[in-house]
Amino acid sequence: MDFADSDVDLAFRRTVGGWLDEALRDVPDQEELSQDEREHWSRVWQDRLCAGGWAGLSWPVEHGGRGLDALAQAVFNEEAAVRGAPYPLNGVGMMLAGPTIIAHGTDEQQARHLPGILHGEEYWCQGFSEPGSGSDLASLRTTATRVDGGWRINGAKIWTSNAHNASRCLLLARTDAEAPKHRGITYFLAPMDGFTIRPLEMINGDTEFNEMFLDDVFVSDDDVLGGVGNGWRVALTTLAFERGSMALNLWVWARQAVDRVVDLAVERGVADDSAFVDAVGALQCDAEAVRIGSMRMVGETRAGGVPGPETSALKSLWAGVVQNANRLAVQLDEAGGVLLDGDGAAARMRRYLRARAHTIEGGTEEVQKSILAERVLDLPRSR
Amino acid sequence: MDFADSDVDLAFRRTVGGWLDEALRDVPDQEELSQDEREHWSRVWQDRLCAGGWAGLSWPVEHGGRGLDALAQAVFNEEAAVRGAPYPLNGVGMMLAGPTIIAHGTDEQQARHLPGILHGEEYWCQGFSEPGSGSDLASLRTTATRVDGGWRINGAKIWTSNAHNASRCLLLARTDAEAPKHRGITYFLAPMDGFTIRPLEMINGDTEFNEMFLDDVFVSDDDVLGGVGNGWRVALTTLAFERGSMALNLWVWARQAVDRVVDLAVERGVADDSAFVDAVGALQCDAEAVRIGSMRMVGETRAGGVPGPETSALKSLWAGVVQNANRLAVQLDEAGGVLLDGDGAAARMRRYLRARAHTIEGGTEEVQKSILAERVLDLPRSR
Amino acid sequence: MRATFTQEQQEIAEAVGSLAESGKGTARAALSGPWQAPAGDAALLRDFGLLGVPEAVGGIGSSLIDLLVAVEALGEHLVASRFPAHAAAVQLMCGDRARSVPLPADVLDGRRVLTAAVDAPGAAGWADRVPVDPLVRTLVPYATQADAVVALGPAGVWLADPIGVTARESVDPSVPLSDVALSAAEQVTQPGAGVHRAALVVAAELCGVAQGAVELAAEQARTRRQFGRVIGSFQGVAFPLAEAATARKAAWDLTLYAAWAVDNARPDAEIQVHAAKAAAGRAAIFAAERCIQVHGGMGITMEADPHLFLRRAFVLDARFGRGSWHRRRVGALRIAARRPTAPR
Amino acid sequence: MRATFTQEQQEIAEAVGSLAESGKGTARAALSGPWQAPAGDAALLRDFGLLGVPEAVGGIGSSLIDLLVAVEALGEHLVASRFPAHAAAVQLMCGDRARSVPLPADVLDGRRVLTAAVDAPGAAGWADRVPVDPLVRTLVPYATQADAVVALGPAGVWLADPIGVTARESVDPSVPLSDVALSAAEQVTQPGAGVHRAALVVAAELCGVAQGAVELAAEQARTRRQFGRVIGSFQGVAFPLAEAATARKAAWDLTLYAAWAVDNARPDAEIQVHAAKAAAGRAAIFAAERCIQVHGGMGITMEADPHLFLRRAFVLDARFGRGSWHRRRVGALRIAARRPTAPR
Repeated sequence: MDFADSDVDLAFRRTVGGWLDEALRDVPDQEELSQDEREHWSRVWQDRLCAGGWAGLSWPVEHGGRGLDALAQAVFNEEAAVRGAPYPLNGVGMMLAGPTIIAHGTDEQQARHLPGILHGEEYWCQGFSEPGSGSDLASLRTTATRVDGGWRINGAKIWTSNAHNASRCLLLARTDAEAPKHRGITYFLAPMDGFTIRPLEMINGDTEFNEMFLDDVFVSDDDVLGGVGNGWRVALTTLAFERGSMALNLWVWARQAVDRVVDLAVERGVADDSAFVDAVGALQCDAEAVRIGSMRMVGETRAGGVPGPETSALKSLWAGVVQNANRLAVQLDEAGGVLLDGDGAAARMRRYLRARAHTIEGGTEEVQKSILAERVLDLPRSR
Repeated sequence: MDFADSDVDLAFRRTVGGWLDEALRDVPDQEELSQDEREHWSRVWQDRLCAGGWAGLSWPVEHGGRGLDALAQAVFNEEAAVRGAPYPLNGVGMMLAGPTIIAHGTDEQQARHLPGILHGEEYWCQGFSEPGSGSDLASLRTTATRVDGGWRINGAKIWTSNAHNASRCLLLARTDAEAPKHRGITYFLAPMDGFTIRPLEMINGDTEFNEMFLDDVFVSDDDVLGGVGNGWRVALTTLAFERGSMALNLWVWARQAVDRVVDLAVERGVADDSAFVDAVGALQCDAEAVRIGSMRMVGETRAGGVPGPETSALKSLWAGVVQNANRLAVQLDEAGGVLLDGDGAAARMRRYLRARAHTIEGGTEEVQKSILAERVLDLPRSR
Repeated sequence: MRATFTQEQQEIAEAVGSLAESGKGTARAALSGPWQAPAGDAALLRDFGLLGVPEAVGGIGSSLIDLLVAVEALGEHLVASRFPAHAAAVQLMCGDRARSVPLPADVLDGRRVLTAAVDAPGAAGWADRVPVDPLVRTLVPYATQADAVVALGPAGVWLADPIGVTARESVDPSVPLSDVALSAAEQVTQPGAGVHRAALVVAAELCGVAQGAVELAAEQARTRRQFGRVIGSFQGVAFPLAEAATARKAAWDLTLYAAWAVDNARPDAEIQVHAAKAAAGRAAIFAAERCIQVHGGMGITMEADPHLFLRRAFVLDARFGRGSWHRRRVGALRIAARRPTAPR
Repeated sequence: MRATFTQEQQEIAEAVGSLAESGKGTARAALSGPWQAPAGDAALLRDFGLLGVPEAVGGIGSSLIDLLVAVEALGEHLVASRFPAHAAAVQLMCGDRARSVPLPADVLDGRRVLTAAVDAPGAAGWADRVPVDPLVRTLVPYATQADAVVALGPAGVWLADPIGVTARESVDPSVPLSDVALSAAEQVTQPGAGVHRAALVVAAELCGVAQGAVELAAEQARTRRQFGRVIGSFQGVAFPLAEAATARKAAWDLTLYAAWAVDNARPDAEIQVHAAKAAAGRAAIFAAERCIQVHGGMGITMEADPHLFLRRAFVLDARFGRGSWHRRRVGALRIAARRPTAPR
């Protein structure tokens, strides 16, 4: 077991790091910005990635990519996160839509969409979750009804990032109401004309997600990806790309959360309180466990394995560190964190409130524990 | 709402306290004794209670008791616990068997058993739990088969305190295998001839409990209490008396656990560590909540109510305080608590290990939370 | 022992509960507009002003618990009334047992609305923690909607007209918070148990917030279905709610007992007040966090109500000394009491 | 990055696992009689003595992780072998990178069995915490079953014959503990990373104990029925076990990484070692407590095995500095690293 980068990896990291340092030179700390400003920088950042040739990092060369392995994208994202880079506005296009279309699309579909993604001209969003489906993604109820030359789609989607910037949607809909719930689903590369989009305000005031309402939206047969009724399997591919691309980000966010509360305590002169020192010790252990666990997961993947249920342990540890560190930071505030016009207080409260979602999004804490119970401990299904 | 004792209550407390102070004068601190020594003092203490006329405190006068209300026993036990009195060796007789026989017994049964309990001549134990039944008490499998003039009983019981000192057992057995599980049970006042008793060593080395094996044990019809098939209802009476008599003990044990860890920290000179101060603050809050909650429960009972599901919250808080305080005490020990020949170390480890049982005995932590979920929060049954 | 609610206390809870129902929704309304008095605001100030006021200062023998029962009901429904802040201010003035002058009539009948100015910037609000200078108090609720403030300083308590009020941005806009600047008091009265009495008003509101959050979470758990079952039937959902209910009950019991202890000048009153404030803040924040979790994705949106409980919980936990400070004080007092040199 | 176990490491785990299976039960046997060497004791000392020993001191290029993999497997089965104590002592001697004299051959081939004497009465065992006087060490495992001790003092490490051994009563009788008195060292070597290397041997055994406790608990949860269902199908039972498994994985990952960091003289090696020891102790104690809980009434009896894991967990958590001390050290180092004056 060796945690050191190979020479090749190290060279790649250096290349990436060098480019990032240069490209980020004029980009402000995203944590201090308003949501509009952050969105602005996300767009700028997306353009720079495309211009720099980083958009198709792990795509095969024949599709215009750099032909690196799947891990390269994770490393790039890690190095970007370490530097506090903006989130690219077409992350869904680059890291989910592109790879999924490469894996399951027809030549025609690939020709139609891949160049637009590479050149930052076609923005995507992901229409999987629904208001009623929650943790049980496959219970989705958006319907696609056969019509001449395509499908008429009705339903509602939720938790869609960037819907208002996207022109295309990775859309799951039920094409066969009679089939078992995982079988009757089809995956569409839907144009978003006719989608009604409503921003969803989060408890921290941000609107990073949207609701989307589909009333008789037409999608042509050409936009079925991977075959009618095969949508669940295609969706699993997308979800795997999603997890893969973020594989090395969780630990960065965990470390940043711990560092921020430590810095605040140092600044406030309360960092020597032994109860605080104990708390930092516990947070630091878990944050490092996320980092090391992520390296092991990547190592397994590279050795030809697939990420196992242990990734649920990392998700769970990560959510705990970030939630606890952010709560601690709010409570270190002079006025208990409740006066938002205090120095940095609004950002701390925003992060604390945002972190409440970490045990909900991307598989709830309850789902993670169920996965660990069933697949690591071999306990019977409890849901 | 008034938490002060009434004048009558206060007078009773003073009477009890005065007698206890006197009667305990030569009794050593039980925490420092071996199990044999503790059992010796339990026997001595039982004799003193009987001689002092405290055995039938809440029994009606016509049965030789003092005719006080059910609470009086709880107050007596509270005052005894505060002073660290031994546990009376025939607590089951005085506080469970007597009241249950008074509630459900025939004149003949009352005449046969009550005097012996009052005079400390007939010791009882409680044969409810079984090796397989666990939290699901009514799933008991000990069988009583009809034979001439009585019943032949076969099965095994577990968690029986004082079985080796008792001559009679409050015994539940299944008399009708066809009936629904709560209906086919009968309650016996069983003589213990023919019981095989095996002490059960606990993880702290004590043997406060026993297993009992019953092979073709004969119990006569005269020893059926409350009617054949009515055993579950009678057992609920016994369990209510058990809870009632201990109603004011939990908080005492919680406070003692907190005080002990505080005293140890003061002695060791580590009580000013802020992490320790925080921990004591949290423990103290919960320990006081148990005390106050117990007073409110008693208040409700006196006002004619029945203790509600909130008692599960008290049980849960109590177990948490005692477990956490005892763990903290062990870990304050110079050598991490693992060298048992250190000053007081063996007693601390014994208490820590004993406390692990607090989330298991008397209704597991999981059962308490289920009760709260179902009966306080009105959530559907989850087991 | 008559550790049960009196008939009168049950009636207070009911009456205030009804008013609270009508005032519900003000916490949400304040997210998108300025604070507006909820329906029951005037009635509360007018009709319940004598609750918890000792006879010596113009009361009619109502116990502190009477007042807390009313405040708890308001907290449960997140009513954005000035009444709890006013009541806390009144209690702050009630603490001096030597005081024999009744409180002003217009204060007691709610025509003159008060608020308490206790927390000093950088220090939890408590008499022995408030610095002599500067005369600035923070976290003062409804300062611009009140007629005067009752201030706490190291030397005592005084009724003041602030010489400056700076509105701050509160995480719960339905509890507008301000910094107020005071001129030096000309005359102060002994704080006595005033700060204890007032802190318990805040603790009681926190207990109500915890209760409301637990109820909302339970309602969601009873109705929302996932994987073909109501989610409340999963112990993974139900057990944390049972823990929240337990924490809330502990906090409420501590608060009620502390009020009794203060009213009866029991020697343990001080530590009980700290315990109540600490436990109530913890219970309310924990319950609100769990309420969000049970609501899943919707729980992290402005549209759903759980975050309203969280905002209120944070504001109240911060006032009159933060919960974490009170908890440490509980520990310190308990340890001090067990030191061999101290009388036991 | 090749953050996966090598073929060799997998083979070590397998081989030691087999030996461990045959040595199982010794933890229980010691409850009722004196410690006896388990079946694999001699084979372990003889055949695995070169694991983790750097080439400079007589090794064959085996990494510290190789050794930890072996020790973890022993912990999982609670094997009461002297091997982990011997290996920790050897590692204590391996720390000085300047050292070029190989360790004695009879030590490396297990003919001469060592144990480490590190913890001083009243102080967690760590070079900068060990007082100069008196020359007494505590919590020394297998002192009477070993041929010599490797001692750690403020000035360095030395191989010693104790001038006095006082057997203590261990909460886990299968790990006999003693106090040993030492004469002043005539010659010491620099401790270097020795104490780091040795502490990780203890951390690895703790990770094994955590793993064994989780496995035993899961087995019980898979088979025991209550209310007509296997109890593992209740989330109230399953979720805490998932937490225990998570804590154990975190501890093991930290331990493996710390070993790599020490072997490669990485700048973060120190904090990683503290993190590993802290997390491993916490995981083992937590897992053993949960294992008891899942076993219900039987879990609190001597007859069932869960308490054996708890005993071992406590002994190992106490050695080489208690877990709570290591956790605080992690916090202090992290805070120090973020102070503006410190290089980041």
